[in-house]
Amino acid sequence: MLDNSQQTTLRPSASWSGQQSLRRLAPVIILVGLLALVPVLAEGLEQPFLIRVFTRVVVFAIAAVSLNIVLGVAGLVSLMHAALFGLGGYTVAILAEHGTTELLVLVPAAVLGSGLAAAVFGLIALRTTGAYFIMITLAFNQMFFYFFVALERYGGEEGLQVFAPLDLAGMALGGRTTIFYLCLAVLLAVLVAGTRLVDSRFGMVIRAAAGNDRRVSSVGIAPLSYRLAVFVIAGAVAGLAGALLVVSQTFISPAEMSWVRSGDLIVMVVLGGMATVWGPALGAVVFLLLELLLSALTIHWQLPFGIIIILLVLFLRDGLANLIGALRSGDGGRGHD
Amino acid sequence: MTESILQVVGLGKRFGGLQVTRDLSLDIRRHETHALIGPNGAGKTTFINQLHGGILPDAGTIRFDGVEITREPVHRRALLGVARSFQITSIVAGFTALQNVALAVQARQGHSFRFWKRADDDRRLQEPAMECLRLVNLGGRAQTMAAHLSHGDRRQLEIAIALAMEPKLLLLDEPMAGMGRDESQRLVQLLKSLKGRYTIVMVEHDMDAVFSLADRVSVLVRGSVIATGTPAEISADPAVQAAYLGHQH
Amino acid sequence: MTLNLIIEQVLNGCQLGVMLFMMSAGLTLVFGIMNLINLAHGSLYMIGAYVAASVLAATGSFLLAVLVAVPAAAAVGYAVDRILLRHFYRRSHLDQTLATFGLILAANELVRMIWGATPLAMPLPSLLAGSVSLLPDLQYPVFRLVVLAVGLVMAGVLYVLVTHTRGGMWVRAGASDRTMAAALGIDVSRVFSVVFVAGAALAGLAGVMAGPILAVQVGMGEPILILALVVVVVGGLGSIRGAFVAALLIGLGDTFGRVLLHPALGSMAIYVIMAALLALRPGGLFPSHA
Amino acid sequence: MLLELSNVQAGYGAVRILHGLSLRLAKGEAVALVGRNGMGKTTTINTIMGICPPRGGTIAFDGARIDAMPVHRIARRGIGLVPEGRRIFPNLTVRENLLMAARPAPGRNAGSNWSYDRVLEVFPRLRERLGNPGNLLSGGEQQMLAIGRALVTNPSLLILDEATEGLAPLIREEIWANLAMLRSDGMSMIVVDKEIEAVCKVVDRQYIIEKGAVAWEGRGTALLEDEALRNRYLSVGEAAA
Repeated sequence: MLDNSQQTTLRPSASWSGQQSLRRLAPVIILVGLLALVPVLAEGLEQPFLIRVFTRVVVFAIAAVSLNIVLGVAGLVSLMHAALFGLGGYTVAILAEHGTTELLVLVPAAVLGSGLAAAVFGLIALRTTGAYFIMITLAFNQMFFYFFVALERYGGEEGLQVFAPLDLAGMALGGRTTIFYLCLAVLLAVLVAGTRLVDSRFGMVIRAAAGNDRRVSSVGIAPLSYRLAVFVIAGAVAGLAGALLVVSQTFISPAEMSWVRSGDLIVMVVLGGMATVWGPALGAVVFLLLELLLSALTIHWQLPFGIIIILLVLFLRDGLANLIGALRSGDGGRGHD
Repeated sequence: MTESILQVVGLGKRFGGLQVTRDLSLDIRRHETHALIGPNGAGKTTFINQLHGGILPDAGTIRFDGVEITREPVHRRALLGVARSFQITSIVAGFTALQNVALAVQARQGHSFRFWKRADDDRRLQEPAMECLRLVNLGGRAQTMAAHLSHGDRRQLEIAIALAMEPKLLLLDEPMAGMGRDESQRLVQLLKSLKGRYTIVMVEHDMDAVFSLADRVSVLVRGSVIATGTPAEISADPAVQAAYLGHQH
Repeated sequence: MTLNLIIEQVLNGCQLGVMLFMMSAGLTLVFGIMNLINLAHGSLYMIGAYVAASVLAATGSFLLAVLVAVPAAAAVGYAVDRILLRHFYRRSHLDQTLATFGLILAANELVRMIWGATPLAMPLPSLLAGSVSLLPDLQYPVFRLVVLAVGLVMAGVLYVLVTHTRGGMWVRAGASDRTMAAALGIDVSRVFSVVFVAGAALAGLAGVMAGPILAVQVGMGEPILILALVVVVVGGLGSIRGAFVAALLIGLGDTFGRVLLHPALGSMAIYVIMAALLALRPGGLFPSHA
Repeated sequence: MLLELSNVQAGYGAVRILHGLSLRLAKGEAVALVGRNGMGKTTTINTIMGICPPRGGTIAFDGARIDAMPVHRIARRGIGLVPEGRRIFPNLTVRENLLMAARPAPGRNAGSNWSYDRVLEVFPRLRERLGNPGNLLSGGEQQMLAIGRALVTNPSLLILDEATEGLAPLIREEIWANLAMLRSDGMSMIVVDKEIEAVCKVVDRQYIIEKGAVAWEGRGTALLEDEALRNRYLSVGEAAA
């Protein structure tokens, strides 16, 4: 009998099979551990801008991991994740504009706001399936985008700067290194919680419904309420990531919530691999560094970038995480069917 | 043995210009095994779908175990005790056999809004699920990915999932379809072992299976029941033979 | 709101509507037959506009610009379909979304490399540049009337093609049951190729028509693509009739939303229309797959 | 031989349905495929049409291998399909369902001349429903339309899968009369049907399909006369085995 736990990383829902907790968390610990070295390296190389770059990387990793709960685990291709992300950012920026500087207020407000928006629009979008769902979430994303473009009181198309210094539990938030570690701690928490979530009873239902909706309702579970719950949870975490973006770069503009950003997030997820919780975090790292590298080489970096995305879909559909897993188990690159 | 658990009265369903179910009435007795036979296109699968809730009828009523369920959605009927296997096997391909069954166990135990504890370590799920797998002789395949099971094993897995729902009524839509002779015989043995403990309504073309399992048989032709009776009565019924063999009258 | 203003806005709304119809006709048929989501449809619109602007600048002839730009968009569409998209007919919607997303990035950058980052102007020839007086106090630009007329003519031509020709019957048959159409001897993938190229030509034509009204710039395809997707969803995937009704509905909704409400809230109006409609009919107005 | 299947294997996904099925049909001949449901009759037809391409064995039609051809090319070589469940295009009118399929016969079969008008002469009921969309027809009307739609492709072989199933007795008789008329016209046919007596009157030979292979073949009235054979493979009742 073959050991099937390693064999079946072919489909999104296929690979979450029984491994021990610690083993499942090992890649998470390695990834977060390596990221934790960034400030040390940046100081050592006297390249402090790297901390800022990697703070952005970590923030997008959180957003990508949350999107993957919807995309990879629940099988829902949502193109409105950037809107929920940006909404969290705007919640922080707008409240700060009105004098609220306490993160313990700002961040929960952002989480709540994005979660609520996900609930309302998810309820409508989840009535549809397949291509309709993709197109509707794309349209909803643009609705939020235009709303903030038009909101001239808060910067309109130009975006909104946060001038007030922010506090955490009454104390002034430290420099960029502190903010980096704060974001990294949140990423770690999201990765651990995400891993637990996909293995829980709730995760079982979500994964089963992604693979076979009819089977789930036939055993007595209404998939819709579970899908809505997962959409809200992921939306709330996207709001959290958006809040951290504003905390770290003290600025938000509608560009962060355009549908292209939603597309970027999906590319990060697929690039990293939908089959693991940590893959999309790796995808975010590679995506943003690649963007940085290409844009340093040529102003026309979007051309090679677009081609890379197409090649990715054609040839590396199971993502980097699976490639790493396959190489490690000596399995070779398995194609998908 | 004669108490009825399912009463179908005057069921009708139209798709466009096609009447697929017409004034269909049928009583199913508690703990009987009742086979539905009839030519293709007679509306057997449509009827199973109407019992299961995937298709809602235009007319008529369905009462199950004292409750009217005519317009209840699929998951609500499942919780009332209606379980089914599909004509084309329907399992979660990316789950192990055990996980497929555990899903049904957890549905039975109430809501699944539990976000932290690992389901695979949950003995309240795993033990009853394992029990059902053993019942269908799949105990040794518990950790095999459902996608890698043979066709026959998958059909048995589907029955294990149904049993895990602790059903009062098992709807089996062509359980023997696509099976080799050995596999069919194994499945017949399995169903024999369940017979009498559950109420079973099965659509089946394999006459060997029908005649060795069914207590009663109903014949569907063009959306209505034209005869109901014991297997012996049915095979002696000239109207039934005509429906199958096309004797002219 | 005066009567004249209402008439003017109705004309504007219909004009946007027919443009949207030209965009969404290809999208909806391509989806209906091949189950293919093509986000890069907006890039064909952009290419139509850029080619037309170049030809117009070089020759001064608007007619020539149309005659070159439309086949150019069709040719690009054909090449993209044959080289890339055919690999995605049987892939998941996620793969299709991602690949055409990558295609948009590449197309935008290519256009920027060829024509530069600054928007191009498309000056109209004097014949089309002026206004006419429709009512005593109502002046309306000639070119907008031309766009409206072209859009209506295209809708009419498409309607006749789809409902009254054998080719149109093959398209509809292929959209509802591919296998059966093939079993009757119809080469469904060839029918699809023709539909795809025709859709690309229409998108290119819409781009040419939009050029003089909106700016010809990189990324101009995306806003119209998203409106066209709303049209497709509201109309029902695969339904030409649905696309026409929905395009007018969205065109008028958008135009009146902007006039009656704050412009920003106005551009949200169509999404509210979409949400309300889908809450009632999740399959759109005219679902083609029953 | 017009059609020859040799040792054909086929199935869907992991399920194997045909296990080495062989059959042949001469030009101008008609055969019936009979057998209980689920034994592979429809899969045989789908395999001939290329809808379910064979995984082994060969299929030759009119002198050429067709087992690797796409569906539409097989159809264009001169096979007309009346599929199980009829599969009328619901979004096309009756008229359009016929017109979309109409084409002249391929070279070798140039004698055939089924036109839109001739189909309406044979099925006058359809003439009354020309403007109706396909999904609003009754079962009998849909069946006639499905046959007409296959005929206007001017095939040299007509395949009918369960053409009388689910229809009222009078309509069935009408369909059988139509098929007899086509036979007298010399049309080659494969007919899948449950009405053994009726089908035997129309065809020259019969094949019994059992578990994905041919279990018996014979001609004329042999099948009708052999009750044991019918009981074993066809009837409602316990098999002798």
